[in-house]
Amino acid sequence: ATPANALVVAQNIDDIVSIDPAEAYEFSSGEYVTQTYDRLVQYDAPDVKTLAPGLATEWVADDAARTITFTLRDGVKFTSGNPLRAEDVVYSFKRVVALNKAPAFILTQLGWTPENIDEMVKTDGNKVVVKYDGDFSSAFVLNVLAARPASIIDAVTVQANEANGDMGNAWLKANSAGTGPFVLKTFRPAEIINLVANPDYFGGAPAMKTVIIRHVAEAATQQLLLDTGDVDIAKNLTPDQIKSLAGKDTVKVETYPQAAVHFLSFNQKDEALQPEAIWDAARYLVDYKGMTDSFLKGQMQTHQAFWPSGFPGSLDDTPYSYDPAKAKQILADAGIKTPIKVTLDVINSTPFTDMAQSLQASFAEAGINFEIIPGTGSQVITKYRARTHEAMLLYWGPDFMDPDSNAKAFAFNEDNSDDNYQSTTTWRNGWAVPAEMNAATKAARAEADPAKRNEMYVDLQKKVQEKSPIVVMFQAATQVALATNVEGYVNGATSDFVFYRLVTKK
Amino acid sequence: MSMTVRAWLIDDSPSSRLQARLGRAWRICAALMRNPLAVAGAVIILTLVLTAIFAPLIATHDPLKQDLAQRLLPPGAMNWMGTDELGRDIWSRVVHGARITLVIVVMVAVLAAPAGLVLGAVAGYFGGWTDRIIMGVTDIFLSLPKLILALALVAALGPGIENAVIAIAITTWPAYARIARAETLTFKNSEFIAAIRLQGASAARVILGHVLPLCTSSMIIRVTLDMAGIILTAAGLGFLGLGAQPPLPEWGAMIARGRTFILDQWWVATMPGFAIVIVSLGFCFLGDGLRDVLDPKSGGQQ
Amino acid sequence: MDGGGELKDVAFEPDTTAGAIVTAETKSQAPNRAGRFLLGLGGFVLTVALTFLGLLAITFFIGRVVPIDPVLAVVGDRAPRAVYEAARIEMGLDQPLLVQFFHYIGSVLSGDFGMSVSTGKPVFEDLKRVFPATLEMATIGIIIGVVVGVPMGVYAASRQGSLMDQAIRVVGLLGYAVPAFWLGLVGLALFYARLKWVGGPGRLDIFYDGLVDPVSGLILIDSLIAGETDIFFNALWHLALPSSVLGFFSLAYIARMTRSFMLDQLAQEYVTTARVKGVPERLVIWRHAFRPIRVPLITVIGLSYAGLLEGSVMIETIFSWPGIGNYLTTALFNADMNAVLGATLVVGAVFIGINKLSDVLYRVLDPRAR
Amino acid sequence: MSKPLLEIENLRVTFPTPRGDLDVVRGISFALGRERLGIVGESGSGKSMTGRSILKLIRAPGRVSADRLSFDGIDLRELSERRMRAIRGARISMVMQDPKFSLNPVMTIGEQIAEALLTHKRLPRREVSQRVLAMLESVRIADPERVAKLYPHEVSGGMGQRVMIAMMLIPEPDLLIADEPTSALDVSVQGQVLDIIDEQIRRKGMGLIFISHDLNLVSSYCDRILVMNTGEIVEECRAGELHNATHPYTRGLIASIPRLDENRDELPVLDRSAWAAK
Amino acid sequence: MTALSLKDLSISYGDTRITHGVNIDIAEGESFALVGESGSGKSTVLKAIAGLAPQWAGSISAFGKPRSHGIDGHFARACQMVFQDPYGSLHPRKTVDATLTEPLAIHGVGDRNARVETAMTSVGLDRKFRFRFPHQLSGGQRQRVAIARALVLQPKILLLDEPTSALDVSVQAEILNLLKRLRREQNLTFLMVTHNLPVVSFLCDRVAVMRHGRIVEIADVAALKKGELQDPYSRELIELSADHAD
Ligand SMILES: Nc1ncnc2c1ncn2[C@@H]1O[C@H](COP(=O)(O)OP(=O)(O)OP(=O)(O)O)[C@@H](O)[C@H]1O
Ligand SMILES: Nc1ncnc2c1ncn2[C@@H]1O[C@H](COP(=O)(O)OP(=O)(O)OP(=O)(O)O)[C@@H](O)[C@H]1O
Ligand SMILES: [Mg+2]
Ligand SMILES: [Mg+2]
Ligand code: NI
Repeated sequence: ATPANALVVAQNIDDIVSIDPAEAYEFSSGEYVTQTYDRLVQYDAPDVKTLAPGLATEWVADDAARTITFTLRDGVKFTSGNPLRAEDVVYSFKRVVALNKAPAFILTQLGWTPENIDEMVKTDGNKVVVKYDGDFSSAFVLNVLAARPASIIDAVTVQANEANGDMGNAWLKANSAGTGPFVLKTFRPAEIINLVANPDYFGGAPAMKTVIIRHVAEAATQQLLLDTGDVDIAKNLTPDQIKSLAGKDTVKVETYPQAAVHFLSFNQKDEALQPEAIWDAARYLVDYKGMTDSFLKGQMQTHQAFWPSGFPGSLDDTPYSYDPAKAKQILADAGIKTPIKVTLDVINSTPFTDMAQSLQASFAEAGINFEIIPGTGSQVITKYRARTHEAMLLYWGPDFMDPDSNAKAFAFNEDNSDDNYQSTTTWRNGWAVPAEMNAATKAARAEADPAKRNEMYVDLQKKVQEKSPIVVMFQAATQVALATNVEGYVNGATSDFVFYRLVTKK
Repeated sequence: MSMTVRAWLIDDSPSSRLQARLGRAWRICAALMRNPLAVAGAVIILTLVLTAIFAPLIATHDPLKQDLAQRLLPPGAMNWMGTDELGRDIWSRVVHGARITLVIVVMVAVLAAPAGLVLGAVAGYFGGWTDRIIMGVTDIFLSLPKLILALALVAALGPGIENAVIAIAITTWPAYARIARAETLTFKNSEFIAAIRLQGASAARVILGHVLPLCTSSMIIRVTLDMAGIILTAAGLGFLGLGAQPPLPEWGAMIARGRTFILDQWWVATMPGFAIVIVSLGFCFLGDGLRDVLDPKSGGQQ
Repeated sequence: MDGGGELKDVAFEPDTTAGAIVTAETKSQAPNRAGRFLLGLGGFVLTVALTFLGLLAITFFIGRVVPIDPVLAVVGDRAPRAVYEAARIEMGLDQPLLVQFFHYIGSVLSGDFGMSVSTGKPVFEDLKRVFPATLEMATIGIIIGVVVGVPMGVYAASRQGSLMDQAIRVVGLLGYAVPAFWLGLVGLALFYARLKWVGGPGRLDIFYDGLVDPVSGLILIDSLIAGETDIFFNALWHLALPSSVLGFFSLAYIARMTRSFMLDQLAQEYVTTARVKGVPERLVIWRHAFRPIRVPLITVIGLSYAGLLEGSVMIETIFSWPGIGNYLTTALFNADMNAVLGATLVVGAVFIGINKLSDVLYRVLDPRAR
Repeated sequence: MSKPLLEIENLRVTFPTPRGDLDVVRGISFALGRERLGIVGESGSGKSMTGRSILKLIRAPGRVSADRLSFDGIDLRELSERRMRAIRGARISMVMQDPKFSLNPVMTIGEQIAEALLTHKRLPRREVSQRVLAMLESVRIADPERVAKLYPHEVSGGMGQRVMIAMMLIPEPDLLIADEPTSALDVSVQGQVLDIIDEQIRRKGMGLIFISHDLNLVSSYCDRILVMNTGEIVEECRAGELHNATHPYTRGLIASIPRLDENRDELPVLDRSAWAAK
Repeated sequence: MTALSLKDLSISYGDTRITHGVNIDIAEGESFALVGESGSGKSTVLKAIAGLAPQWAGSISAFGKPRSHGIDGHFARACQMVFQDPYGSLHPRKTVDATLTEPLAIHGVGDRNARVETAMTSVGLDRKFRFRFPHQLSGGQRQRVAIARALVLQPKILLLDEPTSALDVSVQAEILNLLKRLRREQNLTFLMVTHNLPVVSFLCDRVAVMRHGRIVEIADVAALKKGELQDPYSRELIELSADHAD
């Protein structure tokens, strides 16, 4: 069993490449950044759905001047003991832009460049003035500044640990320099993250003196560790394992809907997949219920629009269900000769291979025969990026919690040419989005009235749902198994919203 | 009748090549039959072959037929080995999987063993630089992490059993080359090889016609013993999702998929596991038996 | 016959003084010896170096044909084009393959294995962390394999055909046939979760983590250096199961090879000679039959040790063991070529090292090879 | 001649083959006192098997049976393996046929000889090495100290044979079975080595079974000769009378030896049909 | 004419010189014996002639044609060798038939069946042995197969390396008779290595005595029979052999 003031978590963390907030771009590193850093504004525990003050206590937005002025919280100290200053904020943002690592685009979309960043972000005593440039509202900008790369770091400490002009990048891969509720004690890749509490945290000291995240790749091993009480939380159990935990009184299971949506898409660079009848038929060939009732149970729910349910602007209708007869009819009406052979690329781990096999069986009913090509994550993405796949089974999570993040991915593609590489689902599937849909996406982004904006997104989702080579099928949920005495664990819709600071043990 | 056939077979003075060959084969079989483990091994392999041939007749279900309502059922009257995560009948999948296993095993044996045999014999026979170069390459392949090599190849060629087979073959040939070389070195200077060289035989003729036949028995022994390893390597590739493509009922992939169920639905991983264990044991027993019978050190004299 | 010299059969003195006919090969010997030794040493170094070069080349080019984009691991999946291109150029991937290869060789020779893109750390540092973990597990594993396997094989051979022999063979063969991860999981469920006889996954109980400074990276040794016997025993407790599983697999191989070597030996005439002398059976077996097989046995053990040191992804995954097998696989999956090459070099060096070591032992132990 | 040292009646050695059991020694009987008995016969006639069966060293699947197999009054047939070990080496020992294969390749010559001595006697170290060296010297090995440190592959075939003889003589057995002990020795050394054996026979009253196919040698060295053919004793005679042997097999063997002053155009060969009919 | 002529033949293994300037001329149809101390290089001379010891200086020629170093197919048809050990010189996995057919196949000779049968008959091997494996043959029979193999290509010269020393007397007699007959019938030339002087006097015309890699004496066999050799070492050999045979 684990001590009363320590929390041990079993989790697969081998995805972590970097824990520098300017570079951290994986699920597990997102969780880490949340524990150790704060942003000016943030979605915070316990209410992860509302944007709340972080290191800034208040802010004034001037949409006309495209400026937001943040007032910093008083008396906040970094875990190094240095006080928080406006200069730290400026340095943090500048650093992200200058390093230009993977997540930098989240900030640079505000029109920031290494050249103009000194103009765009300025100090004003205890205040920080942030400018932006582009057709979007301040609501969008606040969401961007609540995202991971906008975390505020301790400029003094980081600069002291700079080597070869890396702005402390190497040092931050082994240390934390934030204001967050925890401080990094040890990080060994694919082995352990050891965090200790920050007693001076402005939101109150965490009850747990230590939080240890152990890398445990094997689900069965996680289950054994939880059974024996050597860990308090197991994060990667399968639905079937979760089911077997049902009767136990030492363990409880909690389910948290996630922002990621799972979809099946057809590459439009392949002529055979261009007929709309194939897109239409596909929507009737997914055994939504069969899968969510069995091997996806609890970890995915049927969801057929690109913005996840539970967030403003979502479209929760699920008009399609498994109906092979109808699909056959659609194909026949369009004069499409079956059977047709299509390759289906899929990541070779559960539950993706199971989903692929289920799709293979159900699509075969209408004469669409999938040949499954399993591959590692990077292999699949490499192929996807090169647009050489035929059908693809994959998922998409928003980069930050704004519907535009997904709208851009699913309903926007102005230039489908091969050399205009975009990471969007539309471009990668070679789908030249109709002009009016592109326009609608842009308009929604620029809309300042939240209610109207949400409506515009619902509308956009309906269109994509009806006619697109992308079949959104499920929205993910994460199921976490906890020892019954663990309380106060908060898990929001993305890994950025996992909080250990309120955890207590009875 | 049977007595006379037997007498014909074990005749000390066969009157034709055919009789001599059959006689030799018969002697080996007879010696094998006296070895209980070898008999057990042979029976298992025979069962595997028959199962592979008659799979559709033996299977009770369609191995690919999913039924999500019937998933993860324990072994019972309907599903002898239970059902898997997609509600497929495990017994039928194991039965059909015999075909894949057999293909893998045979293909590797056909690709890797002869390649290793010839390279090793050539290296050993010529010695000098030929030997140094061939064995250098062999050493390189031997010291490459095996699974990495296989993974890289599968990753490069794409998944699927054919490529898994090629990958496994490429990782196994160096071991055979080493054995063949060692054997060749022991024969190379023997007088019967000198005698055939004196007759003006070309190097190719000496190697193919005279050196290789002597290495084959140890090679056969080694290959049968390695079969278990080959099946397990294929399973290892399956474990990492790089073996046979789903939904093919490859045993290794089945175990790999079933391992998350091992604590609660033990049969999903264990049933194909049993199949692997039994077949591997079969090959091992046979190999062990062959060792006793074919080993040139003991067999030649009797 | 001249005299009573006992070397009758080989009484011929080689005549190598500058004779009437000097063939190309007939040279004076003294300076030649030292020369030949140097030549031999040079040849040895050269072959080892070439083997390494070949190892690197093959790994390097395999890595490049793998259809995984190494840039993705660095910049992630959503990075815009400019970021992607910048990273690609920074990684030197825009250069021709051969140039990339020579650059790599150059930096390896200067002791720099490069950065791993999947952990974001220098490969060398990663290897210092993961290799000792595997080394520790494999070493205990091979010790188990040898200590149990060799006597098993010897015993089976000395009772060839007996019930015990058959039983040992079957147990041994099971080691060939049972999938490692199956055994590992079942072992964990039984010995760790149910019976609590052994430590769970991982190298230590989590609260011992980081209490001793890594000196060698081997916790067993580091804890003794630090005088922390608690940690030493804890580490041993955690090693017990994974090492036994590995040990079982090497045991199977070692026992079978031992048995087979022993059977060959027991059929030798000199074993009969020993019996003629009335030597007790125990000595016949260990002194006369076993001694000559030490050499091939060492090769067998060396190779299976090297095999274990390669790291087993499956065992490491199941036991959450931060070893080189997992590191290598993860690196490969992310096309993290620096890491793959670095780890391959380590594994290759182990193989080559063990090979050469068993050559040396061979010379020491077998008078015929001196 | 006093009470015989070794008595054998109806000794039979059988090997199973695919075609049924094969008797390689077929019910031979003889008795041996403290004398030199030669066994001759062509290759494969069962000479070595006879020797080994006395020491009960026929390997499975071979089987030995006899109506009587007694050595110095002890019934060897019933003896446990443990008690048999006490007899082997100490009381009966055997020079093995092929020194190349019969010496342990990884033990030095000295160690192997010392082992023969130490197996049955506890002796101080110094004395052991002294005796080993003395023994080597007595089999005409010129530099015993050096040779004792050599490994078998470092000595010639002839030296190997002498080492073998030394090893078997050193425990001073009562009965020595020598299986082709001098075949690799050149004629002069051969004579000297045979003299050593002879000396022990005379001094200790040791019995000797001398196995060979060199008829000339046997007839000049032994007291009595058994001629074996296909597992049976076809003729027994005093050594000097070998030339008067009556059995056609023996006569055939003798006749087929070429002579230095050979003038025959063709050598007579064995006409096996002459006695095979028997 | 000379069938085989060795001039100033010096053979080495690596740095070790084994023979020193050996000179032998053997006339066609002659049977020539090479005797001498063990390890004096007798077998080595035969190996060099056959091409198995390629490191030599001097000259080797058959019927006036010098041979090159290494194995040479044309030379093989004129000159064949029979080894000492009948147990080691036959391929353990090949039947007699295969062993005898092989040389014919190598040289593309037709009518193999008949030739194999002829060869077997000429060495007195019954037809029933044709499909046996070596381990099913006795030592004498094996040596006959080895001789038959050397004869199928109908060479002019046979090199014999102690062809009977591994056999017991009765079998030795059979092989010696066979060799004598074959030589008569096919006008073969023999170069035979042996340590057995009685065998020399039975089969050979001339004898060379070797010691320490040199030929110390070449004499007629008649001289040997009379014990009239010159060299002291040769005389010692004769004495010991004589007192051996009662
Ligand atoms: N393991 C065995 N199985 C079957 N037959 C065997 C076995 N060992 C020996 N023999 C046979 O036993 C017979 C007698 O062999 P033995 O060694 O006694 O002959 P030998 O008279 O000593 O001959 P040599 O002079 O060649 O030494 C031979 O025919 C041999 O083939
Ligand atoms: N392959 C080899 N490498 C090195 N030295 C060799 C080799 N073969 C033979 N020798 C040496 O050459 C010398 C002559 O050997 P060879 O076999 O010709 O002797 P021999 O006269 O035939 O003796 P024997 O009567 O014992 O057969 C010996 O000293 C032997 O040690
Ligand atoms: Mg014998
Ligand atoms: Mg010789
Ligand atoms: Ni001499």
